[in-house]
Amino acid sequence: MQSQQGNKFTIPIGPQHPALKEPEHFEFNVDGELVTGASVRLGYVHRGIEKGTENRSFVQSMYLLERVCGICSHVHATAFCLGVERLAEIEAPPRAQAIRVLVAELERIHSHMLWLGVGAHEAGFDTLFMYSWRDRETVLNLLEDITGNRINYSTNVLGGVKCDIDREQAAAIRQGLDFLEERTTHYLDVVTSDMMFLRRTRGVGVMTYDESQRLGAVGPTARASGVARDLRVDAAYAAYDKYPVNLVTETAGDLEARFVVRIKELFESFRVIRAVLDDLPEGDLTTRMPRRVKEGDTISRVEAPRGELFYYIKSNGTDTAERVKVRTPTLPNMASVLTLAVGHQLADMPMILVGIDPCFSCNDRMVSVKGTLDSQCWTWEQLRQYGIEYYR
Amino acid sequence: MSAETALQTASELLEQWAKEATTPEPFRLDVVIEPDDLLAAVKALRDASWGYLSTITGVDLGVEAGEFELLYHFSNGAALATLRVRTPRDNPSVPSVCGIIPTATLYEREIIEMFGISVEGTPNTDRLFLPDDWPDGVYPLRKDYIYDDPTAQA
Amino acid sequence: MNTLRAVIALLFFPGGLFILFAGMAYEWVDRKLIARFQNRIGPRWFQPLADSIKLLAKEEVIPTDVNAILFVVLPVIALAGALASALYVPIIGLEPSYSFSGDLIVTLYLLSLLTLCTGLAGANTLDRFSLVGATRALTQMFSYEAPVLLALLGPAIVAESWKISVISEYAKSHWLIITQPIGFLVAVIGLMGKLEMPPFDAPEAETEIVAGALTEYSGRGLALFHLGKSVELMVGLTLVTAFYLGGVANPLLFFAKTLMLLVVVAGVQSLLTRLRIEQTVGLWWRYGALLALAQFLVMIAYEGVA
Amino acid sequence: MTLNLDKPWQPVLDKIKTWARINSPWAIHFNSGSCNGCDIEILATLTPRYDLERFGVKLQGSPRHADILICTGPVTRQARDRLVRIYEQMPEPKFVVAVGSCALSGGVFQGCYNVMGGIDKVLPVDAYIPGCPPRPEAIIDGLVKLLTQLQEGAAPEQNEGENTSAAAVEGAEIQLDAQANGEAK
Repeated sequence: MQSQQGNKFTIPIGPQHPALKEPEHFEFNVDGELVTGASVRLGYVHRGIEKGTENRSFVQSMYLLERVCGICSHVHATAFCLGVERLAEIEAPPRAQAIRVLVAELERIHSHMLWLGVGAHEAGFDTLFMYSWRDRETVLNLLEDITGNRINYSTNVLGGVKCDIDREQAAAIRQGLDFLEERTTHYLDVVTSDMMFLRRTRGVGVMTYDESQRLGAVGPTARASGVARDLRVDAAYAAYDKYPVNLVTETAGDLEARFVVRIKELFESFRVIRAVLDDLPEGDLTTRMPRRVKEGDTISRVEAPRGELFYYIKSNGTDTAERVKVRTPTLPNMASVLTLAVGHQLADMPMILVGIDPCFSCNDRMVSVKGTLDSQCWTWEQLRQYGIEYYR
Repeated sequence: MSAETALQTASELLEQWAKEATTPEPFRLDVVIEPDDLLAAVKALRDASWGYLSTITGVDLGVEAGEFELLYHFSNGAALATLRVRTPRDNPSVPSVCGIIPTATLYEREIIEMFGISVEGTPNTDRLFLPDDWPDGVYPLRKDYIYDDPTAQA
Repeated sequence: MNTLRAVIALLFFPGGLFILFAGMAYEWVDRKLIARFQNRIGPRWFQPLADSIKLLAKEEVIPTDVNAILFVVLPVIALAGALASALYVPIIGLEPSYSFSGDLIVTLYLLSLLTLCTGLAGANTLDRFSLVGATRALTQMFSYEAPVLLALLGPAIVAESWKISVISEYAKSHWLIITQPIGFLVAVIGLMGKLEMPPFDAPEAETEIVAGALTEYSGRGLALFHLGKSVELMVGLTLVTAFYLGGVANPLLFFAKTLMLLVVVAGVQSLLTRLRIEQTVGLWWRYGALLALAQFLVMIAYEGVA
Repeated sequence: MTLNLDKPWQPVLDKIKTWARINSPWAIHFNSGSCNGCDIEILATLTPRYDLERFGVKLQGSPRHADILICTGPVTRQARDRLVRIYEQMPEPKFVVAVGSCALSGGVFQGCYNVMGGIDKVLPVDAYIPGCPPRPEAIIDGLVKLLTQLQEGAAPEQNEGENTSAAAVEGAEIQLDAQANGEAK
């Protein structure tokens, strides 16, 4: 993590900036077009959700935690449900677990396609952005068909799920997947063979295996560097032991590898969803959930589209959680961005930033960081002064 | 390395500092240690390349208990090792693990801001995750922090 | 009588208002085509007009700490330069309003004014994004100016005149796209670079530096720059068509030819990823300039023989 | 910048101005603490299925170019200043659209310590689009409703807008101080 100080020219990205649809503040020190240092100020989306869970019942917290992040709302709810269910010593019925997997994989497809579009947009390739978002509407349609909402679907309830899948819906999903599979093959072709696009991705933002290990990267970002780390494989939760996932890794560690890993994961998702549909267990959707949850603590980890999502839940025997800790995948990946930024062109910054698929609303539920270790921190006074100068 | 052997290795690595070791759930190992032993324990895990630091959780055990508990979660595949460290409420302090695991700075800063626990030797202690106009000495995740909602309807 | 004709030519047709509206029409076609290529419906036909009027009617914020006179005057110069250049080119295939020997060079320099003004405007505003945008705009200007000049000089040499009307008259009987394909290619790509269209839009790359040099401009200034760019698009297309695609012809045919060219330009815009600024510059000096120069030398050698 | 013309021209000019404004609303998007759900739906309105460009809406990066400020999410303390600053940077006439339940009232985040409440606690809002998140169709509908309002002359030029926002901010600050004092035990 090296970064230099004393640079004269700083390019701020955020909190309002077209590259990031979310308000975070990055600062890049540049020497001409070359980035010589990077730092980040988070906290613009910090809402205090962890404290919020302490005065809400478990059921209410579900809805709060689902809105930690709009893109991966299902995995947050799944992680919380699985944890609380374990504490309450109940288990959701097999059909519910299978549907959780199904929705989680649909969500992964939606998230990865969204990311593909945003990544292309950052590179200035708007046509790919438009195409991938057009095709993403297919997944949103399916999700809406199953759950009733395009985003924030609230599929999970404590003790099971609330939406069933009937034969028509299953047929619709299969049809949608066939279409998407064809499109995804095309996108894989585009990101690996479009020369202009490769000029912006190949060899850019390389994170080696060792660096990735050292910085504790998770999810597709780590897998693009060859780190075989996927909770769906390592510690199968919900029904992933029944519908196994194959690990997708690449070794290059550059932006191209991150594109490829995510697109290849789409194929895995298609396969898993088909497996779930082929072999959907019969039975109830929910089990009875006690209002009070036994005292104790648990750790619940699930693989969000962006990487390992970590929940620590502590119950004190009432209907309210004593402590809920959420560690989202963007946070460990953030360190990699700030390290990778140094030495690259300013033009690559949005790409590298987006390369980890950052989700700041996830990130900020609780924490904000100042990235590079030895870079100086700004006091509020400095920041304010800077802001005044900047916006004058 | 299967999860069982991983946990076996971890418990052997941490044995000399463990005041108490439990397995609250399958694939989990909780080891209670003294704050002074924290660095040595973390280093042992690090040197053995045992997993990676998932996060650090702070828990306020309540005013009566008079203690905070910090949980250092290490993940290794399905196996989870947790180092539990307790520190008194009136003068909360733990050593920083940033010298061993640089990325821990993010988690440590969260602890500092949210609980007011001083982390000795952490490279950066500036306020960074709470808003800039947040009052000093107010730690939102402490149990005695009561929030008056300004927008609540009467 | 002559004075009246001159005034009309300047203010209404083919200069002035007509150019503005025609420029907006071309801009609309460009945006619509890109939208269609991207599977969208795209803007309505009056969109550029509505944008311009709205911007003209909007409040203009002049930041403190900038040279206010420059801030206000630069967009005017930019638009004036673009409009003036239109007087020397055969708009929709008609004879240029004004013409003198050597007007090709003058036109090219008038066309550069827009970029120059953009750069200066960015440097004037003291905003970080504007400064980077200005640097990039000027860097890009220096890289594409030479190849474009060479590409347009090719026709001038074979026509043995530096007068646009003579060249386009010559081009009527010689389709130069066949004899000078490289020159045509360089001219079209250079035009895109000049207008900062994707993939050469690094100077205003939205995802990096917001809106580049024009970040701080609002209202009237922004409108004038936008109009200037539309006019330049039209003038550029006209020049390339007149030089390479069969010269002056009847207005309808000429219009169709420029539209064809615009389809190609829009296709390239929607097909390619934005180049980094150093890639843009590299592309120009490594390939564009050299190719144009090679063509140029061949041309001279050929002329010498003939 | 208004043209100083004789009276008879004024109504015509006004009509043209209004027409242009309705047909060319350039928007800027700011997330003041949203969960992202609304943000991606706003982005989705630009994509082929919805294509906001056919109404002339362009998403702009610079506040200086924008007419409409589209806000999502509850206002967090940290984002509040930025929100106001962006609003103040926008040239007149300007409009604010609050998208999503959180932007309307704070939504599920009501009662969280870092959340100030809805956008209207900070800025004068011209149109509210409810939903969690609102569908892209709803967002388009909301924008179009705002524009229709403009046509009917219901939404006048907001020259008093800045005062309102400043007052709101001041109010919020007082609230904050009171809160801070209350909390610091």
